[in-house]
Amino acid sequence: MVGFNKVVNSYDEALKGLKNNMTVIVGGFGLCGIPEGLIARIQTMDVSGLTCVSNNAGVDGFGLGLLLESKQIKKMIASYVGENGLFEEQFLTGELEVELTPQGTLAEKMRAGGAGIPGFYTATGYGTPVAEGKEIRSFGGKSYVLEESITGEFALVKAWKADTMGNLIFRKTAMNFNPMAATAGKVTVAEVEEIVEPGELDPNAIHTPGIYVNRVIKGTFEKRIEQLTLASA
Amino acid sequence: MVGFNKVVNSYDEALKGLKNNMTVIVGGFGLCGIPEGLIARIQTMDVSGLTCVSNNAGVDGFGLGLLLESKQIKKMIASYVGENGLFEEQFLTGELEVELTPQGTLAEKMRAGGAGIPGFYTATGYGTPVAEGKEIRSFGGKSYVLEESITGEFALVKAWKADTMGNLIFRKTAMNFNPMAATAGKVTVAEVEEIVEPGELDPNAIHTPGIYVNRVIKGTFEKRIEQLTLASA
Amino acid sequence: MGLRRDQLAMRVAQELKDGYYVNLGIGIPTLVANYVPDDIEVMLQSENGLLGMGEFPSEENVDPDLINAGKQTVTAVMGASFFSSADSFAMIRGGHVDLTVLGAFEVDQNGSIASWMVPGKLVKGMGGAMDLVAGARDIIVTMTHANKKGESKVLKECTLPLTGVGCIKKVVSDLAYMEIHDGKFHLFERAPGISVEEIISKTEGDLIVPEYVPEMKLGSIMR
Amino acid sequence: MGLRRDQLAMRVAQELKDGYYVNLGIGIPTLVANYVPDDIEVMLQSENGLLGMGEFPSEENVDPDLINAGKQTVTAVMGASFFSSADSFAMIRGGHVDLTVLGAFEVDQNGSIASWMVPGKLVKGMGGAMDLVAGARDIIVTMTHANKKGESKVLKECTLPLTGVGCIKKVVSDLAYMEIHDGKFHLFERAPGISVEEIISKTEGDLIVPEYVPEMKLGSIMR
Repeated sequence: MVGFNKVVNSYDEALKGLKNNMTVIVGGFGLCGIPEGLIARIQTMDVSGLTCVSNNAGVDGFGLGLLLESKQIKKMIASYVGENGLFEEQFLTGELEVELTPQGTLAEKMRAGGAGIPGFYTATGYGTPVAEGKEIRSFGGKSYVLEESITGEFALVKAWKADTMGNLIFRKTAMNFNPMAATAGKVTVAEVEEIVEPGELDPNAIHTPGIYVNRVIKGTFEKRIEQLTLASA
Repeated sequence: MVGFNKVVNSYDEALKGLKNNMTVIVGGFGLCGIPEGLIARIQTMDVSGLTCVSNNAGVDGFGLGLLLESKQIKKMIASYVGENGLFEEQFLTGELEVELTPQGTLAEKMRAGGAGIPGFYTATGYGTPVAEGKEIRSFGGKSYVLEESITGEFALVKAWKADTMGNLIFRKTAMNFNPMAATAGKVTVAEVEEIVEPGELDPNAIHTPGIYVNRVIKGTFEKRIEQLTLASA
Repeated sequence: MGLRRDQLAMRVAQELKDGYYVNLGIGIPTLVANYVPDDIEVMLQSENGLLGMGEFPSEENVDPDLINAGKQTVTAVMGASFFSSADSFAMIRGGHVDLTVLGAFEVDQNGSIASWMVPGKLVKGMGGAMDLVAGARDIIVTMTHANKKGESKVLKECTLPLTGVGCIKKVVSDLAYMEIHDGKFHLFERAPGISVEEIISKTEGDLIVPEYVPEMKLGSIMR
Repeated sequence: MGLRRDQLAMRVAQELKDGYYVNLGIGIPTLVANYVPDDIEVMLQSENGLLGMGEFPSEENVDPDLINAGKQTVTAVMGASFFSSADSFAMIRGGHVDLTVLGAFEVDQNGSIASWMVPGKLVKGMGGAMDLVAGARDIIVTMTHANKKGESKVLKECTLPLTGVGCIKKVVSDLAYMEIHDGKFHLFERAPGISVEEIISKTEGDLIVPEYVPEMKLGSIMR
């Protein structure tokens, strides 16, 4: 009887079943709250042609930047990819397909994917290139764009604490896209800073209930800072 | 300078601006997590023709049942109203208009209302009376119903703890519809068990950020139990 | 005599699997929690915002802030979580709940279900039933096979307003365990002491009957 | 000489009101936080999931888990809250943020804005800008009135791909404070030392100029 113990002890196990051409939803905003170890592990695996859904594409040599380096990503769905030189190059040469999506729409597409809502209307992007080819509909005299949900074969998220049943708590702005990503994966893997026993997390303060999480792995995190800004003394 | 102090000291102030024929979204599930004092106060006010959006309609003599008694409600949008004899009577005589809405659709309509999403698709209710007159659309070969969002001039919610800035934490299953209701009101009033100073609530565990809450009032709660069920000894 | 309420619950409980997240409707489905086999663990979801519903509380532990979807006072197990109704139905609608068990007035051979409204009688509302049937990965309906007049409730086509279309795959009635495939009911088990003939006579919908229909195994040996 | 960056921020800060929830974009808008008048309180929203953004941290207080939408390390004020990106944009899209301040390449007299893409140059992405302009209750654009060649960026119709349509109501440029009503720019204030003629000459869009155009009040006396 395995019950609800979701803990796995190796990245191999954590990423078992990840195959060529799959869609992988990855939590994080910039380098904040990204599943560092899971991403790094994919670089060592023989998988390619991935579609990655993530607000950003990491930076050169860190985060999803690693998988751009190894050319394992075929397509990026993201809202902002400006931090990445390699990305720029692959995008310009046409090696990388890119679907730029407004940040709020991207977040909502993931939420909708996890929530069984195949499409929703938003004013975001109306009258812009983002709305091209999409249905426009008027509600109360205002125009809205129909956006479709996103799901993935895998979702890789980073949490602060997990219990063995996969209940997750995120920390500060390292939460960002992780809760929605967790709901939108067919297999959701959470890389976390700490794993505790069931009952140790306050049931009133759990951000992601364990039902969304298939595997939990304890990671170690570099937590690289993109823009160190300090108060002037 | 008022700043972000949302605390009001009387129900008069809490409900200031509530007028005839307004739409009022009310949190709670059954009698659990309902803004008892706010509802009771409305009964003493000279307002009628209200449209109430709430999962349930209270019971005879408690919760929204009070406003059915005083005939201040013109229309109920709810998912289940079976606990209420008076409701039954007013519904049968045509005195009360009722729009029955599946529970999940109702919750999502409120969330959408608060989130600026005017409409979304759901499989819920497809092929049933709920879908009548609504657009049906196919995504991936499956049929979905277009549902529109709900907002109200007022939202009345019940929380466990608030800080003076209107940040809210709910308790256990008394959360239910309250977080969505809080986002969907033009004026949102939170009746709470305890008001604390800013900084006393863990910013990582706040259910409803203060931006959604216009007024906070400390209430006293009877917390009536609808179905007392005990473990057989 | 078909299955009693507790026996219906027992039979349904045999469909539970280790690690399942399960939503149990009001009535007989609620009883299923009493018959979870010892060798598996399941987590109960209550659509009012609780994953990890426990037993009814002792008198000292009654908490008005902790109820289930039937408005009954309950407890929460270790590892439970609370969330909003929107998050709860995101879970349900998004197909994350492995199994939903609920009652019905009628089911038909296309998997449609009517469970919330009898025209002419007062309508109490559908509650979460429409979301549950539209969203759950697997659904078991528990019901009586026929009404008190002996008229079948296992139909070619539901006559009452529907709760959901083409969503039901398994039916545990007081007379039989059936599955729905390709627009037909398939008889898999009969209740103890119930003849295949009785089941056939009380099933209006198309029923595929195999040569041998085993009797349900109930009681303490669960699988 | 038009307004410097800090003066643009000062002028924008005069539009803040007590109790406002404000989202400040990257660049000059971020500086607005330095000029909040002493007699009011505002809460800053950062779209990556923080309401109640504080100042940059001291070296000891740097926390990689606490950044703003520009990926800069920040702090959180008393009464702050953290939430997911979906919840953050629900807040933005739902019109709960009172004011958004952001930069632009171009604005036009219909209130449309282009701020994210220059065809032929690399596209870095729109980030949250499209959601912010579609959702905020009020929007102030800060920008230079003309480009380095002296060509107007205050246009009849934007030439670059849009960020949003008909959403901008207020523009603080280095030369002027303008509002957009009824498909026209309305000149309300000119930057210190800037003539009405210069503003007219650098405004391609229709500009309504009142008889008297006061000079902006900047510096320590804010209102």
